[in-house]
Amino acid sequence: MMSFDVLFNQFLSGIARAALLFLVASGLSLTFGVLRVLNFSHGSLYMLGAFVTYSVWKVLLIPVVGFYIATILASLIMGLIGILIEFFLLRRLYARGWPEQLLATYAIVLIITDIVKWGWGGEFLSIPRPPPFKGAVFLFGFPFPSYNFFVILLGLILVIVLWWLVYKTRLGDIIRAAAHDREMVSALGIPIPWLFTWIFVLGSIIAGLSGAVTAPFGSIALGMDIEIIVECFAVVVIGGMGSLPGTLLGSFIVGQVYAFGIMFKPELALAFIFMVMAAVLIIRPWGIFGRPER
Amino acid sequence: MKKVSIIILMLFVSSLLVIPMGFAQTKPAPAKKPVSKEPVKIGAIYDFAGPCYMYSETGMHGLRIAVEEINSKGGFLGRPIEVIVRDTEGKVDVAVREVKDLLLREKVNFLIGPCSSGTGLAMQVVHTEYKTIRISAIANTEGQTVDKFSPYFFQVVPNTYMEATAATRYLHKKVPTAKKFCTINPDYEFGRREAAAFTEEIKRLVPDAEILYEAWPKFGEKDFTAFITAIMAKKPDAVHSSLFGGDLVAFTKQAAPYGFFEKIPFIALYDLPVLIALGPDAPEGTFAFARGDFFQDPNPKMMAFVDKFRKARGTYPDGWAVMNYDAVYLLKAGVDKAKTIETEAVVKALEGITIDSLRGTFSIRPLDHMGTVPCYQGTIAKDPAYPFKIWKDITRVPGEQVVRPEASVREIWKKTGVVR
Amino acid sequence: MKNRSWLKKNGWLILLIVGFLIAPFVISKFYITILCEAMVMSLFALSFNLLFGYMGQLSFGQAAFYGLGGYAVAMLMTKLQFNFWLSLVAGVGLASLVGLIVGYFCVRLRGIYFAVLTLAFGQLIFVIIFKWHDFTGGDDGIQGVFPPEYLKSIEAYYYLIFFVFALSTLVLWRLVNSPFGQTLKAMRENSERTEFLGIHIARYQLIAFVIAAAFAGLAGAIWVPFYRSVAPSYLTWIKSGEPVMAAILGGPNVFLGPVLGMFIMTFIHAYILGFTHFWPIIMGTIILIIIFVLPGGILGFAKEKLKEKRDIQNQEQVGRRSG
Amino acid sequence: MAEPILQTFNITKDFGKLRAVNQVNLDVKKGDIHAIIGPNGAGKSTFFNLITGYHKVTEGKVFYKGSEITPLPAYQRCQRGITRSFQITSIYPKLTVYESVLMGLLAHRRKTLTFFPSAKKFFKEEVWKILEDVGLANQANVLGESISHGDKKRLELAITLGTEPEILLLDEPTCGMSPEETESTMIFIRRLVNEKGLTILFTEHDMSVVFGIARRISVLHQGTLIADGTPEQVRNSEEVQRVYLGGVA
Repeated sequence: MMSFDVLFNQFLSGIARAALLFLVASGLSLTFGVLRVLNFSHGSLYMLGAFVTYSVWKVLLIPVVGFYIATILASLIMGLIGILIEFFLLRRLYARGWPEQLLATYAIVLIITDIVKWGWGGEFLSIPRPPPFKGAVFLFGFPFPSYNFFVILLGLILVIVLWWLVYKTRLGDIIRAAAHDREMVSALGIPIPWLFTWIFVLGSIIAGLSGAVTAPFGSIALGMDIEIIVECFAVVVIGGMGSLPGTLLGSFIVGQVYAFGIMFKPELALAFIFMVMAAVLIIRPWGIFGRPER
Repeated sequence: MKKVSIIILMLFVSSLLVIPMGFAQTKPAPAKKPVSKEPVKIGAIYDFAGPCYMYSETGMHGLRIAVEEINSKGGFLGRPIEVIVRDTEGKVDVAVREVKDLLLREKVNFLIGPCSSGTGLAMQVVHTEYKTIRISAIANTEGQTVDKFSPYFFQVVPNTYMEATAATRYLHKKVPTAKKFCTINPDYEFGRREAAAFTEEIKRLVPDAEILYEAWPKFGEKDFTAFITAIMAKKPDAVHSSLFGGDLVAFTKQAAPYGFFEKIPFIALYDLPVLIALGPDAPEGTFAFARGDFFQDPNPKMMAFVDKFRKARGTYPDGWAVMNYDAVYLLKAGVDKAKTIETEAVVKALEGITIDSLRGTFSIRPLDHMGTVPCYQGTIAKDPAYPFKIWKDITRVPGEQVVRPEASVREIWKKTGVVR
Repeated sequence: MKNRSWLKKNGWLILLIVGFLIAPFVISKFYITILCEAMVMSLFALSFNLLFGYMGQLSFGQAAFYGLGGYAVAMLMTKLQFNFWLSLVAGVGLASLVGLIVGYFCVRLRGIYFAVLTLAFGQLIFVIIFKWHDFTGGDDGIQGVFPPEYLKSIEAYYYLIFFVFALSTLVLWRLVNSPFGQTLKAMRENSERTEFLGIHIARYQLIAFVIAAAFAGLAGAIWVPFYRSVAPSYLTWIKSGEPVMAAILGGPNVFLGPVLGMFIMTFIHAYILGFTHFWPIIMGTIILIIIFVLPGGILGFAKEKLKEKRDIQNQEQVGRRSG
Repeated sequence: MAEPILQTFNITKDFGKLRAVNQVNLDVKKGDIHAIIGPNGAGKSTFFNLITGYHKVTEGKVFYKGSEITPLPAYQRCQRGITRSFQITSIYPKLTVYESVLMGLLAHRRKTLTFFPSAKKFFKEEVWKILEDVGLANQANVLGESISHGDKKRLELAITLGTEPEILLLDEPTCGMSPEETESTMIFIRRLVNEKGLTILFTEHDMSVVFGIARRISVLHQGTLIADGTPEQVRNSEEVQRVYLGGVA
């Protein structure tokens, strides 16, 4: 009954969702891999990034490139906030247990929620899709929104940049070493605190960027932080915490499970994601591409 | 070690006992004031969190304007109105607690609110137990008036049944040949009831109508792509939806590139905030329904309210503000008629009352306390007078035409055990 | 002699109990309501802390059991007109049963993985209840869950909650100080060492998990008839986060730490919502202040300070003797 | 000669391509003090881990008191009387010394599923006896993390004694101890064997300890057993001289 092109189209929308999830989750995975902090506030920076993008875009009102400038500015602002969070809060907590770190990031979630409520009045906002991604392209005669292509493209660029960063640079060597063995990096004479700051900033920039990219995609509203964060946990857990290919695979799985869940058993689409997440954790707690902790 | 823990616990216990007393003392002693000047308290309980935040916020503006107007003309029976606001955070347990706070501590005379159907249903049990009137101006599940009828509850927002029935008729009028339908509704109480009412009505209008696919995105969904492709794969003649707010904005933007709005007649809750947020992205020619944004009923009374609202807030009033304004005036009418604020008398007075509201006249049906408020439908269009798109081709369906027949209400009551 | 020292040692407890017993005559109905909420949430937090503070595992799905207890009571009482007391028992039973199934998978994991798996199961149970509209009422929840006539007044139900809370607290107190509690602490401190003393770690963790689920279920079961309704938001991970906050605020390593945390949170919450809806920012700030200023939580910090003080005194005494 | 309490038949352990323990056949006799020695990386700790069930064997069988225990998980082996200490001292940092020792007793005497009576009421005499035996009685109420390194080693020994083992596997019991502490530990171990009839299997780097108390010595080299016998026999073994003792003795 299901023709190929219908399934293919559903597959494509799954890919688009996966790209979006990857954008958000890659930052989460990066900070987790190195800092070992389950960062709830990642979703909040994503939401704040979207709101800031809107405001900057509104103030600039430059046609065509306005959105792109706003995106870059918002990402950098999130990076700055990341510095503040890492420097003033998290840094003082590395010596404590992870539950306290987790709670601290949750406190940031609560605070940012209210900042957004106070600053933007809780209205839902929207940015029109920027040119040249307003329309659709045709794949095998099926329309596919070109902005989704932009998101996928951006996701791919992010994959390549992160891959290059993690596997091809000295910083990457350190990141991987730190994810594996913190003492060793310390012994190599690399100042861990600064490494952590930069990783957290990078994660925050990615959060801001993904928030900015979501703005023209859907709507900007209160509550989007909570919506995204649990799904991102699912992605990161399935793929393996701290693993870049794992995050990629995790987003792909979650995106596809959701897309086809919607088509065949809509009322269980959400449940499927948590089932997959639980199954992976039971069979392989460290995730598909993750490494078991020593 | 024991000693300090004793001290801490003592402090703690004494704070438990002292704090409430402290609160009690900050309240002015009521006996000293002349009885007639003692304010009438209205408890406004809304969900200042997540997607409901905005509706609650704008609703409060409408409510406050009405209260100011009434207070400047002597209030309720010469007594000033005092509004006490509480936040449910969108959680049912907090909602119940805050309603108890309003009832037990603040001792409010009337309640208005909330936004979410879930918190509304949960608080209904409580204010009914304490015999206090509540008027809903935003939360509109039919459960409040029908399944779980309470004599202390009144509604001035078209309920899910009325709204969906009216919207279905409009959709049918516009695309009379449509036989195959899909629906997409937010997956919670409100969406389920809208979908059920749509199905019921379309089967009545088009006996061989067929529902091909029902999509249930979660409330607050950000990515509708998979739903859009799933719907389009079914090739329906028309799609009914009760998506609203940020969800509808996201859906609209994501559906547009697929040529969704050119290919498929679609109706959803395109109210003023959605149209403003969408701006140029609002799909012209797509059908819409709503509950009384200013442009849908430009009568003189409404336009006067628009002026007042714009002066105070700098924006145009949406239906949420309008309905909250009407809620306060409904209370005033009831109190004026009863000549007291005593609950049972006001309930009696409100039953069958007719008021002249911002949305024209409507009355309260004595049977289930449902206001026969109008439902509006239209087609999205540009209007040079406004910086956003509005509607053309507007129909105002009076509530009497779409409200659930009394026989049907009694039928449901038999099942749910309501005796009246 | 002996009696007096006993009184001195436990006087605060008696005072506390008397305080709770006379509360309905002293404070207003609304604050009795808040006390009820604080006690039920404290029981919920204690159940969580059995795992967190004593066993060293952070469960991020505890609200699922709390909610299941509540749902069992609500559904049995509204749909089948079940007896109130039997429904409470059934609520605890359902929570323990699901706890057994979920726990079976969770106890093999440690640390952050345990937290994330409990989160996944919690969300799964939440989604099922949320989506199973015809059976559970979906997002609507279930309203009109009334306790029997003699428990309908706030005061009567207050005494019921107080009784349940006090009894459960006593049971949990005995539990954490029993050989079983000792074993939990040993597993928290060093699970490898404990395993090599002949302890089957997974089995003990599972038992603790089920006990915690049962008490969480009891908290939910006793709570729902008081507020007359239940809804899926009782099961979300946000709700699961509340006992985490309470435990870390009050001190997870002190038995009554989570209780203190929950009382503070509940009362401040009820108080703050009276005049502003900017509650989250206040709660966020409180959390950060406690984490940074009072590491170990309020009671944990106090205990630590006292110990230091006592150590210094001891040293001084030793110094004097030797000098 | 006493019958063997513990026997291994061709036990082998591979970590990926690396063979850590290679076809080791070993008998430990009841009441013996048996040392396993060998250079770093010889597979001593892995061998211990195989016997106690910390790792699963790749191949081979382990027998305890005549019955096979190869498939049993660690906790069951312990319940049967095989208890171990770890090379890196493994104690309970936030439990007091008293509570730690109590834990061993509770575990062994199957009282850990007792839910209501206070744990303090159990086995008072036994705990104090063990504490006095190892010389930690004066620190009973101190937290495990706050005692000295040597005391921690002794505490771990005390914890394991709580399980009333029949065979005790000690992984470098005197590592990091002062000469006096080492001396008293050796005396204590000898006393355990003489008074309680315990069997001791231990690894050690300090050859003076090994030749001081061991009645039997087995030598592992690159995972393979190259010598097994009395201290005299091992000392005189040419093979051992060549690969291991050469530089030392």
